[in-house]
Amino acid sequence: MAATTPFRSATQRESANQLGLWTLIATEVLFFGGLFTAYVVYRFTYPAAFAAGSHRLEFWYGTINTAVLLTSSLCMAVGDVMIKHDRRRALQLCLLATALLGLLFLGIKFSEYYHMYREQLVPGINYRAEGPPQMQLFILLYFIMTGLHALHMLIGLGALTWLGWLNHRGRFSSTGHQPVVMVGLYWHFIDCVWVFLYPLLYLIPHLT
Amino acid sequence: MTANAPPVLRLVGVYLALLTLLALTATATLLPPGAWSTPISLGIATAKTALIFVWFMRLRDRPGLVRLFALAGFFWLAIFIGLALTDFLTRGWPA
Amino acid sequence: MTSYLAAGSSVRSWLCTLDHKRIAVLYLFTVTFFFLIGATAAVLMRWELLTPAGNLVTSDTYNRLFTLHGVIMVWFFLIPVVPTVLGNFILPLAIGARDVAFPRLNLASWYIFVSGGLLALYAIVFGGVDTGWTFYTPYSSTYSNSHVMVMAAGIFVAGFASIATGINFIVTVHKLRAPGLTWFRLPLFVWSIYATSIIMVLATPVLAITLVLMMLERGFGVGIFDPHLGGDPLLFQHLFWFYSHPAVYIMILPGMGVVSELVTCFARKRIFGYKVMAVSILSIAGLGFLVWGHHMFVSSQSVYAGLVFSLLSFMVSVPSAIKVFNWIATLHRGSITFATPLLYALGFIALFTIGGLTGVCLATLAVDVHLHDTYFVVAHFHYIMVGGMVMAYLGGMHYWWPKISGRLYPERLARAAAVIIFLGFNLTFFPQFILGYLGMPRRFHTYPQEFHTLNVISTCGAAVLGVGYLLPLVYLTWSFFRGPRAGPNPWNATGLEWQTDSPAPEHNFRETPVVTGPPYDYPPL
Amino acid sequence: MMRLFPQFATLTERLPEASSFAPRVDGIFTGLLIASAVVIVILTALTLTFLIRYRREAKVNRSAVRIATWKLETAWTAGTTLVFLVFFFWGASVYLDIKRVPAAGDADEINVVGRQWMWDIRHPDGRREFNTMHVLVNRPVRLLLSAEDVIHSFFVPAFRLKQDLVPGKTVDAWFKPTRTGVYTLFCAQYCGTEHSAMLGRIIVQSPADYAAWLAGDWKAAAAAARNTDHDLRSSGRRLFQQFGCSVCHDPDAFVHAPSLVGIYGQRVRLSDGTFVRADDQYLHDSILHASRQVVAGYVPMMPSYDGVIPEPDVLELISYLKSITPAPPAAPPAASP
Repeated sequence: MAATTPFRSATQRESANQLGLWTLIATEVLFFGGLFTAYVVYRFTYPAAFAAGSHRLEFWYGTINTAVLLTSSLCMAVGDVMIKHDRRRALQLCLLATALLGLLFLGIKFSEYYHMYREQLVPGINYRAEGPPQMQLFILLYFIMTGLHALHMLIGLGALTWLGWLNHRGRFSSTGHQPVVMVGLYWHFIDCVWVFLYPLLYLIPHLT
Repeated sequence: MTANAPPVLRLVGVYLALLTLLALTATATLLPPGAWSTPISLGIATAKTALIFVWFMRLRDRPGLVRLFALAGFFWLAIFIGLALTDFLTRGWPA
Repeated sequence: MTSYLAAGSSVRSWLCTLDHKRIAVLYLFTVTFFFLIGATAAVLMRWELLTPAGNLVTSDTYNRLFTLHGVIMVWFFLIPVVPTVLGNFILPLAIGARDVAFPRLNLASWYIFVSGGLLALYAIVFGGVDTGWTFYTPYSSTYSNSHVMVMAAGIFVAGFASIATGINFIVTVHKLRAPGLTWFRLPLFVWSIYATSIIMVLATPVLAITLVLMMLERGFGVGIFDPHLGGDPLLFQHLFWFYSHPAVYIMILPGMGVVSELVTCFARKRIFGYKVMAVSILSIAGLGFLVWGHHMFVSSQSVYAGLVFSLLSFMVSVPSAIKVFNWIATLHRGSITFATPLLYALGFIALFTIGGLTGVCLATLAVDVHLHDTYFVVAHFHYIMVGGMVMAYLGGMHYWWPKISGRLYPERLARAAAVIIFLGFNLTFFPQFILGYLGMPRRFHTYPQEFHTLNVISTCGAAVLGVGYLLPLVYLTWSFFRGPRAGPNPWNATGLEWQTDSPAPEHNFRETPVVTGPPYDYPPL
Repeated sequence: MMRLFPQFATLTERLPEASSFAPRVDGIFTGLLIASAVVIVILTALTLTFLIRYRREAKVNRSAVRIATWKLETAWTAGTTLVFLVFFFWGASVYLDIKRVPAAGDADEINVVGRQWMWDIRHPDGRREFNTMHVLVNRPVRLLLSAEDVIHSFFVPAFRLKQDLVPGKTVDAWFKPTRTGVYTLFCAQYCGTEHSAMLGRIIVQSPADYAAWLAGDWKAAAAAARNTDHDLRSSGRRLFQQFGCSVCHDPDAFVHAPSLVGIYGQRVRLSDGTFVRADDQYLHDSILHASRQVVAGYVPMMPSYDGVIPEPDVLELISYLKSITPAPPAAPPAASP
């Protein structure tokens, strides 16, 4: 029953955690990868319908959201540096900023969803768009990919809250802040997913 | 690994580079669309991801093994997409 | 030192344990339970197929039976069985570690697995699923009137257990090897578990997303595989097999690792071509990702994709063939005792060879056009999965039983069981090769008269096989309570796990062992 | 070969080689079997020799052999790879021929539609067959395969031919029958409840027989079949089963479809909340375009039978539906949920 550590040293534990999290990221790449594969296949098959679908999306929603997410990543990275210098308060501020920007991202995302609902563009609920039938495949992929991304953001926000609580209780120091590094890696990775979703969904050129 | 934390200023620099890339890819949509539009926007996305991986996720300071694992997922995804396309891109070719 | 079994006897001490050995035992009970469910379905199916007409159960029931059999056996028995039972128990011992890298994650994976299993059981009890374990759309997403959602959710959840186990083992092998235990000193079992974990981590997420897409399509009545929107049901198949073909290697690679241990131990010899064996394990894992399209030669996939996937499928057979040659070469100039584990290992080699050779038939394009989706395929993958993996699992279970239970099993009975299983297996599945060649499609509730005789033989074989499987269940249980004490190393085997007590102590080793030599370093004869 | 393996000989007798590529597929398969047999014999002989010779009790030389392991490993890796490559090319060349469908002019074209759980076969001249396909011997046939609901697979073992039918696309395939006779057509891709009953026959005829069939036998046969039923109702009952209606609509069927017992004349509530009377027109439309008026509480899953069930047959079906009323003391009709 006694929870004994399998590790022989703290360094060993740290590098094991790192490796574990990077393995998780590889898993996540393949998790989103299934969707990216579906996207690539259909985009090659129905280029015109995808371009038409892309033009139904609001360019500025996507662009602003990219900027928001990049900024939140910066805050997270700075927070990581702060705790390495034992600055807990600064870390707390960074975590707060990261989380608020994450929330802002989700807010923009959901207002975009609502906008599409008003435009009758939600498959399975009120899809009534003019255009080629395959355009609905694009819109479906849009909802599934961004929805899954938003779900990961929610998990990330939960993790940030947990970090904030731990930090509040003074659990982190320059020598012990593994959770900050772990959550940071996860948060940056979700950012990267969005970095690819942005051009794939919003920036399809209209070729004639 | 706690020893060499990167200066905050460098992170801000990376952030500005990321924003520049974003501005670049957003402005590119104003240009007349062409066959190169998508490769360019995906190239920029790759560059952004590389910046995030190397600086924000500090892949630079990690041992080779971790770098290998970081790339493994993308490598496998490339295999997946590539081999799936051997089917979808060659449909309808004569036998 | 207290053994891990004596470290506590309360329910809590088991259900909240962080000890990899106890978690292995929890998994042992769970997968055995699922095996019995899957086997019951198989018995009912073979019973139904005793006559050409469908007179035992209705078509709908039969379709639910083979789906149940497939889903349970693949995801709740074959995939977890060796990694989570033998892997969990032996891996840390074999690398001289105190536990796996993330003990809490290990326990969590068992709970996740059980949750997935409960969902699957719910789907079965409340009406079953009739899609086949492959869940092909649009049948699963639109036309099936059964509990597809719950079952798919169960598999989805169980997938996370697989991923958790995979991450845990990868990190364990990288970070927790004993001092001196370099990569090329690792036992091949460790190599095989490592390679398996890589597949689990990189393939399982694709299954997860595929099931999500299918469930969304079913739930909202609109989805990306829907032909009415221009969606392509073949895309589902690509996504599904990108996981499910590598999953075949999740099911066989650990078996290969186990057999390498058994052959060396009972031939008292180093394995022939150790490095080649290790490298071929890795290359099977890698190449295994490149061949999924061979499940789609007649699906209307492009001819060129067919050519590419056929060629790659032949290539993945090469390292498998090399392994067989090396096992046999290991016997040369050995000192062979015909202990039960070796009998299982020999059975594995024979059945795996037949399974592999018939796999080559199926990789051959024109022949696959005829054989695809017939009983030939059914026989082929049972030779690999049951003839291969289950034989290896039973062999490994006997081999490490002293380490798990501290006891010996009745040797004569165990040998008899191994022989009965081998004969029963062949009697069951060999006729199915012929049935398949004659054109009997799989998943058939009723069949034309001409296939009758061979089906009767197959069902008789299944009865023998069933008896064979019950025997170890009975005598191993007996041995756990009454068997003679084993001692730390009853087989005089090499390997770190044999350098500690039986049953293994709570913290594995008194002090961290130091490794100085290659694996399988049996003294010269 | 046959003398060596008498069992195998009877197998080829049981599965005739009835298409142009059947002997070629069998050729590769035989090659694979011989190669496999050689491998198995060698491996078994080696294993048994080692097992007996080096058993523990035996007093033999066990000193390690001084050989370069890598030479052996390279040898058998290269050998295996070479043999595999031979079979890859052999299999691929025949596969390409199976996939190289002759041009429209060089073959008879037949449309095949797979539907749960029947084969709907249409010849270009309007002839229509269910679960039976008449073809001329030694004349290539080009199949245009499509599926209406789920994936099916067109599998004729005697032709060594199999091709999936995928909803949403038309796939082509071909064969050239080389022997007259009747051959079983299976559905090889699992397609639901009656998958194993989705059988058909390919009837390969000599030119004379085929001409006779073409000249009118098929009409006469169809008429004869119809005339054996003396009234519309009983032939309607037969059609009810032939078209697979009974699979879903029988009261004890598992599929969740409205029971049709006593349906005629009832008021039926539709899923959009309106009511209609189940008159002849309603029944007619519901058979042909089921999804237009869905009964409340049911999923629109019935396929469209428009162009599938000929008009006279629809009328017979309606007569049958009118005739089925609940048994006298029966429960109230289940038709309107």
